[in-house]
Amino acid sequence: MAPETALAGGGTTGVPVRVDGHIVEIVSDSGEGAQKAGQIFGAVSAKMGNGVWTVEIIPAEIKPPARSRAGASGIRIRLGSSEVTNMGDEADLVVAFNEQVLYGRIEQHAYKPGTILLLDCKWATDPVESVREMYAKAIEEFKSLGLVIHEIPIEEECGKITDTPRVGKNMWVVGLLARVYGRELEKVLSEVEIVFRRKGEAVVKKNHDLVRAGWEFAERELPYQFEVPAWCSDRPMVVMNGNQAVGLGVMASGMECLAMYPITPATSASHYLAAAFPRVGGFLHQAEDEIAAIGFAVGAAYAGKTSCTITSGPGLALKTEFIGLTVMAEIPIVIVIVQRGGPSTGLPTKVEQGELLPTIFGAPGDDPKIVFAAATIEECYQFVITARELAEQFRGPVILLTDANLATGVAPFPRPELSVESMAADIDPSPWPVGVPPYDWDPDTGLSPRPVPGQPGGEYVLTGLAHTRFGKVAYDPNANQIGCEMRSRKLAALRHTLRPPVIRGEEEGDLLIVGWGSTLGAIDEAVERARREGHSVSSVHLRFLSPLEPGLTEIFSRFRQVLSVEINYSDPVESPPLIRKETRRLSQLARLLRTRTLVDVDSWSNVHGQPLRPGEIYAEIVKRCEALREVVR
Amino acid sequence: MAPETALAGGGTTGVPVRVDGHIVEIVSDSGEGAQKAGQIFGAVSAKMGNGVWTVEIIPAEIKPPARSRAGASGIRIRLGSSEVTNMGDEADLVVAFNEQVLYGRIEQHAYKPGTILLLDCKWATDPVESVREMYAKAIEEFKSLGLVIHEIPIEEECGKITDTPRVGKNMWVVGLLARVYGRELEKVLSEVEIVFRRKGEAVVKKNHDLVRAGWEFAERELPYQFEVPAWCSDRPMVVMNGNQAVGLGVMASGMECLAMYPITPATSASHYLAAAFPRVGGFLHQAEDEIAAIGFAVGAAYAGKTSCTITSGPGLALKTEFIGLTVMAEIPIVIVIVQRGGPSTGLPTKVEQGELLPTIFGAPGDDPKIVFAAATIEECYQFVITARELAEQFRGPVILLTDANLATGVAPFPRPELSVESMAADIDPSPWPVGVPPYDWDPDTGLSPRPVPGQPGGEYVLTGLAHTRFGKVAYDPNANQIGCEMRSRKLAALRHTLRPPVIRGEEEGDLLIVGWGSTLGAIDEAVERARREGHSVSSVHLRFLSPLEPGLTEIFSRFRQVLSVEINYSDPVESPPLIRKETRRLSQLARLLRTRTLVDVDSWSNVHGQPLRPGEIYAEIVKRCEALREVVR
Amino acid sequence: MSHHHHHHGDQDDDLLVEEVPRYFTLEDYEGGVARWCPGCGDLAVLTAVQKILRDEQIPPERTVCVSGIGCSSRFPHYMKTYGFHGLHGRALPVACGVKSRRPDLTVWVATGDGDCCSIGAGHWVHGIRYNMDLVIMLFDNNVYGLTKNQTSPTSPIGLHTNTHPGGAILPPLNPIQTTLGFTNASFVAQTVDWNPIHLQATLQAAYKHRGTGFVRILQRCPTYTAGVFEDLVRDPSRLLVLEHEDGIPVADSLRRIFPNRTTHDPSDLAAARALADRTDYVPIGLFFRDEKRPCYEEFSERGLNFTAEERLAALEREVDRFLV
Amino acid sequence: MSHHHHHHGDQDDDLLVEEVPRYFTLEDYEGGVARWCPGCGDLAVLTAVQKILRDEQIPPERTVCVSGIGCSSRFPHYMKTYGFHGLHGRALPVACGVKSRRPDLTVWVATGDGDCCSIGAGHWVHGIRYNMDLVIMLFDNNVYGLTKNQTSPTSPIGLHTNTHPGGAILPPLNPIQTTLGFTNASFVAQTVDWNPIHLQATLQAAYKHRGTGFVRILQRCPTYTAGVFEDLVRDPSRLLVLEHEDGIPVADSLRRIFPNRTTHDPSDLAAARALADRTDYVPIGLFFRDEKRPCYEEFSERGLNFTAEERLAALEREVDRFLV
Ligand SMILES: Cc1ncc(C[n+]2csc(CCOP(=O)(O)OP(=O)(O)O)c2C)c(N)n1
Ligand SMILES: Cc1ncc(C[n+]2csc(CCOP(=O)(O)OP(=O)(O)O)c2C)c(N)n1
Ligand code: SF4
Ligand code: SF4
Ligand SMILES: [Mg+2]
Ligand SMILES: [Mg+2]
Repeated sequence: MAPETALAGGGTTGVPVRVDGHIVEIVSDSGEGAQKAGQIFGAVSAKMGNGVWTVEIIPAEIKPPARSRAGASGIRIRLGSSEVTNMGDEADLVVAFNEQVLYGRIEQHAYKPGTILLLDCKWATDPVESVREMYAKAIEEFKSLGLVIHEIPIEEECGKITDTPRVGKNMWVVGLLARVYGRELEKVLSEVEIVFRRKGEAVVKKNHDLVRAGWEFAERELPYQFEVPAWCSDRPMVVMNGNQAVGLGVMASGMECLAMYPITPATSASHYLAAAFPRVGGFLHQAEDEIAAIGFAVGAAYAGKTSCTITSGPGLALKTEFIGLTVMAEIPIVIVIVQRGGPSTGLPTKVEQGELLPTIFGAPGDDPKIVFAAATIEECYQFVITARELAEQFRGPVILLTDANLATGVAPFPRPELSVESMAADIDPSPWPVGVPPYDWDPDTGLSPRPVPGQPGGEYVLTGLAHTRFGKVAYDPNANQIGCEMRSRKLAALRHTLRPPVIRGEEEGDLLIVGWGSTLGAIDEAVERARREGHSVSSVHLRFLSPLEPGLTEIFSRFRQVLSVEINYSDPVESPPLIRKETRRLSQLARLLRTRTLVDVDSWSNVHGQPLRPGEIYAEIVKRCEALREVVR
Repeated sequence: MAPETALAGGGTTGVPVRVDGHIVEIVSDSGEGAQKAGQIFGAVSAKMGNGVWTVEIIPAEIKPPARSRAGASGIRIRLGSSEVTNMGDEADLVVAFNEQVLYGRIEQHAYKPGTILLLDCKWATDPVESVREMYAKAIEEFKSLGLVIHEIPIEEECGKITDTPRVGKNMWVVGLLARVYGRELEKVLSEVEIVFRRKGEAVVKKNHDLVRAGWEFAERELPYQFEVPAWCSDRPMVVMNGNQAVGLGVMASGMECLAMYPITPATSASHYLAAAFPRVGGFLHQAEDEIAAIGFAVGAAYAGKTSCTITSGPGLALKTEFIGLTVMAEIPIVIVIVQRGGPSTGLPTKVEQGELLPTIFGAPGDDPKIVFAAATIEECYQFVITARELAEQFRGPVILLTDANLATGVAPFPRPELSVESMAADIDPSPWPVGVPPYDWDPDTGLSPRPVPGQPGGEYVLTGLAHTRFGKVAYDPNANQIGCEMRSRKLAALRHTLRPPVIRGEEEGDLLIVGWGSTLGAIDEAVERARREGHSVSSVHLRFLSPLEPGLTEIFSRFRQVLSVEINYSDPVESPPLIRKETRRLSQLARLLRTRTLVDVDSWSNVHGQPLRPGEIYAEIVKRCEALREVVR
Repeated sequence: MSHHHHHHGDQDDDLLVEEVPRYFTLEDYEGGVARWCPGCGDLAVLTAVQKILRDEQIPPERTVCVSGIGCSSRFPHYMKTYGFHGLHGRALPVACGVKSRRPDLTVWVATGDGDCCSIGAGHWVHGIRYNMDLVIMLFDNNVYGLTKNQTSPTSPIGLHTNTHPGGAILPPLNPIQTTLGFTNASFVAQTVDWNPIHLQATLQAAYKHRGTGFVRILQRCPTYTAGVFEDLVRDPSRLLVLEHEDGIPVADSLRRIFPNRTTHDPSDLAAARALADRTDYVPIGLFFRDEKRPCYEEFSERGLNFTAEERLAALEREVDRFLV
Repeated sequence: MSHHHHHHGDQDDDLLVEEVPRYFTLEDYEGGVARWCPGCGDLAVLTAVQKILRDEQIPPERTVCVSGIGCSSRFPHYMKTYGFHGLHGRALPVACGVKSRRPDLTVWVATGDGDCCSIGAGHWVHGIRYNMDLVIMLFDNNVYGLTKNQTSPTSPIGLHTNTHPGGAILPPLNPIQTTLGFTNASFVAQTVDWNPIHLQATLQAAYKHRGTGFVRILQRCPTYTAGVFEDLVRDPSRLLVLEHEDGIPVADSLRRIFPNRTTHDPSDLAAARALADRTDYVPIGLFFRDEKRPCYEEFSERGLNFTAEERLAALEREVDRFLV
């Protein structure tokens, strides 16, 4: 617990405590502006060269009652002196506008002994007795959990500057945090100005005053100061969440049409595009349902440029039939799945990696299709561009998997370079070469060029029925076999261009962790930590899942145990009488890897709906590495 | 080629040639009654104690033009002196009303050198010259293929009895075949009577005359007679196709509602039920689409007895979301999938086993559900009853897989014993026990009793959201984990009650064939033949696919090679440069078995849309067994 | 929905057996605390339905609330009856399935303008055509609430939403006119969440109707569409109350509130369609009713009264048809 | 569907570049031999469309026929244009997608009574509302043909089918009335496959209409519903021909055949609805048209004229919004 004590005690000396990372939370009732405060604080920190990951804390209801246990609304900001790739473990410092909302966070293990809690003490003197009692009770309970509590008069202090302190206190907190973490006041003020400029001079001034007041209060009253050394990146950086990155990628890929139907957590990407897409000459189509959404995108793609649709689990289920058509008829389309908790409606706002097997095996018959997953927010942007290119090159659907963790996480990455090259080419109106059939399959790769309406001589009928290379309905038994072979070969062709995954850590050893998607940051952090402590563990993180990246069998053979770490369901190892090791139902990637490699890949996963934390992965690694050592002795 | 010569030559001696099986085809333009003739001939043969399998030959269009190559309409009747479980290899004897329709059959390898062809010679003297030429040309081509052709004046002969010979000739053929295969004339006449009774005396008489004329013609003109010894089964037998068997099973299971949307090849089951269901007090609901169909069935099941829905590939895709709900909310429902050629609209009237992985992995998130497959027409009946019982016992969806081969194949099986016990119990209106939650999961098995509307005190809200045992929406991270575990345990509980599959052949050896579904008959026949010739091959045929039957790893370990034989896609072994052994895309069961057993299960499959033939499986077995022997030497 | 089915077949009679006579109070229908936003119109509908059940003394275990997904579809969770909170857009097929073999159950469907008119539109067309004996409550707040402010088919042109920040672009779908166009529609009414009396009277009439009672409820969503009904709430004269002896009873208290009323004979379909097109006023009340329309139960209920033995005997005959 | 979009934006102009002036004959639109049953009404529609394209000299490569699944949905295969034979019930979303960024293309939708009115009903409601510039040809044979004789929503009560051997039980859905009830409907007409002149005239008018031209075609299926239109074919006086200067032109030859005609102003929606409800006669002609309805292209086409450079410049600005 070294770091904790450092924090708890350390600050008191007055000198800033140097830490290579810190996790801050602002927690409040909904509508108190905690999120805006956190974003400003995060942005400034990013500007000052820190690695940053912010994630919003969203209540289950749209407007939960004030001071309710499950009603926590707020934000977590994780700062680091190197790139920050995940939301981390327990928080180090928390600012809370009331005590009740903290209960929900505590249930989710967001805090630890030593976590500093800066709590508005106004409730101690609330006119309503029951409120005063609840407050006192909570203080006791929090103390007993080891939280280091500092009661501070947040609204009271703000009241000195504004007559609507409830609205203003979030900016006051920005000032307070800016001081505690030694942010440059100027940078903070200019960031605040950007946010409020539209609202006019007066508003900006009032908020600047609040920021200053918070800053001064901290200077005056708080013994704490922490220094998170900057991580110098000279390149210009952009900061956004994974859904905005997807939206930006859609535009940068040159696609001009995204058809969707609202669904959490995919929708916010559409919200961004609804506003931005028209400015670059594209448009967002909100369809009557998910089937119509992909149908519309398919029609647009058939008649022109590759188009896109985006959804989450339940929407994916509805698109299944159309996905089969895009495979069969080889229609270039990008399908982004922002995974959420399942099965069924499940946990709409929570994270899961449950759509791996459904996307690969969901559609009836044989549906070879490209499926890959983004592991970082930056990849959410890059991979959409890649997806568009692959969809055209391999003439078919490309499914990009992200999840609620990436969708809501906010982090900086180098400003992307844009180019006309990475954008879809304009539609070619020139005549279609005489004698070339609409599916002129290359026998080795299954690839073929695609005629587009408007091309004289290219007229053909696209059909979901088994068809010949001429697009004609197949009546002889062999035609279907040939079509299936050609579509399957496209995966082999792509696979051929892929490189084996990079191994993080030694090339061989006791334990190999295999992951995919948004867990990258947490897994890397856990593996690093375990390796620093001398455990023989390495990791690989897959991007391409269909086709699978090459070399896995060989890599796996160099480790004594291979463990797939995922956010989806597997029977717990310590299960009741009827579940045996050999019949345990494993996590999704584990099943895929076993089929391919015949290596006894084990899985460690859960469906808590929470992003995996480095700490819990680390603990599992240590447990397993020690067990493996046991065996040796 | 021993049997062929026996046929070709043998008959000429006048004495019936004894064969232990024969394959007969009647091929015609559509609307010439070939199918009715075949059914009567098949029924009589069954009555006389032969094993019989009949399958209709259906053209791609609803009404193809007359005398068109792809327009073959007709029927194949396979007779045996033991139970006949599949449509067999090439035909031994064919009756054709015109020569053009035979081309399509020949393309499908329906005939072999030595196949006897009884062809109406009226076309030789057709007024239209081009017709005469086509006919002459065809005769030459057929001869060169080794067909043993006998031109007979079918319509001319019929013309002697009726002035509408085109309508009557099918019954004439019945008489002809009855004589060739030594059927009892009386049995034939009474069967004909049953069929035409409704149409009155005169019609019956005319058809009887036609039958007799055909019989006499054969006696007079045909050198052939074949004897297929009877296979004595004293039990009363019923004869039907797989879809009728499913429909009968639905009624025998006591389900009272089947909701569907028409789709080939599932629809004929609904056609049967539409007529029969009301007579036993149930009803068929034709919904506006597949989603509404399963939704309706789900509603009926929620409020009462287990209900049923039936569809094929594209419909399955649309039901995916609802299937997820039935898993999540534990709704007892039977889902029958009559598999057809895919992907997408694919080959609507043809067979494939392409829905194995989609049914197991199709729905987003973790969807443990029971999936099993019927291997015979009799099992189509029995397994629906089993499915209904499992759906209630395990409180969830049960998916029964059949396919177009079973759906259209007609064969006799022992008349089933019916009982009230095998029928769903009446709805229980009694009060729900106080204090028992709606999901009172048994921690070991995940099983729980289900409250039904009408039960006082049982009121609960069924939801697709993650929920607690009280059916309340889950807000804490752990509730979802618990729910998933409970649903997963139900599969373990069922698996516990299953027995390892029976091994056909030696307990160990060179090659083990693994199959599932409608290929049972063909595989068994092929394995038998290979074993008789001394090859070291055995087979197992799986019924339960989720959960998988126990003991597989152990069984597989006793064979040098394990080969999955299926009707679905796998990359051919001899594939082009980019496909390597370790990256070949395998057939669906093979992938499932590899994941579970980590045994290097290979696959041999195709997507020709045809039922597998014993002969082609036999050839593959021999090839592999010899290769395995090679290795040894 | 009338109870004309209740004494239908032996099975039902079994189901009707009850030990002691019971009297139900409002509490008997109240489920968990409603978690809608403060001021959400959904709450008024919840209360109205609970009152109707109480007034009609429908046993809670005989009541099934079926919904799709949406804020409004949370409805069943706040009732203490049987409930089915299913899939987005699919409330109607499920409700029809429930009713098909359980005529003794009282079925209420809660659906939103997205749930019913967008993703559920196909089932809407056919649900109306089946005309089964249930009530459809269309909670129309002109927006997607649960997913946080996207355009719905009924969003007015120009409404700023997260999917149309520049304003909704298509003419809003008119649920009343659309339903009147559906074949076999038998009861089409409109009411508002902010007048509890008219709301309850309308739902009560729908409940008593034999067949599908379709009620569009103008429902306030203070969080996302605070504006859309504001003037209607502020100025009751913007509403046009439909009056008729066969229509929704209009209490005197209502007459005092709503100056604009007109007589409309609910059997007059042409007049109903004309009213549905009016843009000057927003008509509330009963647009159309026809008690004589066929109900799908007449088909789906057949055979309910078979005993197990009768089924078995009939089944034996079916099997024999296949004897060789 | 008018060509008001044709000269829209650079991209389109590029697409319009053509080397030499071409003249198109019927053959230029004729695909493989139609494989419909003898006497199937679908063939007449195929011929009518080919003639219209020839008369209008639409380049085959600029024509896209979109369909779902069904006998009628085989339509695209028998044309020598671009075609999309997609999924059952999903022709409209695909057609709208095609049109969204390709206003230069002429889009014809072929759909059946099952395809459009049953599984596709939800898209029907919304396709009409989008009112994009295309023609919807509803091939209504009152049955499911391709799957061999099941009840369709438009099957008359009592029709014996494989799914209702005792006869269809629900009142048949009225596609005209239903479409008239859909918000933003702009062109609704009815014709018959057995009168080539009226058929072609009606489809031609739909084609020229700016927006979605919805045409219900009474289509004979000799194989499964030989009976349903028999008397209409035998006795032309059972039809009521709608006449108006703004309606479907009625050739003198037609006047001689059809004794019963009535003047109907297609701008009169109420009258249109009354006509659609008539049971004494079967009206054919134009029920309703409104050229002023908004079309979704007005939204979906925006930005088509951007050059790659303009896109890139705009994109740079979007990225900069995220700079820290
Ligand atoms: C298949 C599917 N698609 C999308 C969603 C996301 N979703 C939930 S509710 C909803 C719409 C809610 O709007 P409405 O039906 O009007 O109900 P309201 O919330 O306004 O009461 C959507 C799109 C979903 N849950 N399932
Ligand atoms: C998802 C799906 N469900 C069902 C089918 C089977 N199916 C094909 S066509 C059809 C209906 C055909 O009727 P209609 O649309 O009226 O066209 P018609 O054949 O009468 O011209 C059906 C149910 C399918 N192909 N796909
Ligand atoms: S968002 Fe609107 S509809 Fe949903 S609960 Fe809040 S107020 Fe009600
Ligand atoms: S079945 Fe009917 S609709 Fe289909 S092709 Fe034949 S005649 Fe035409
Ligand atoms: Mg709404
Ligand atoms: Mg039809």
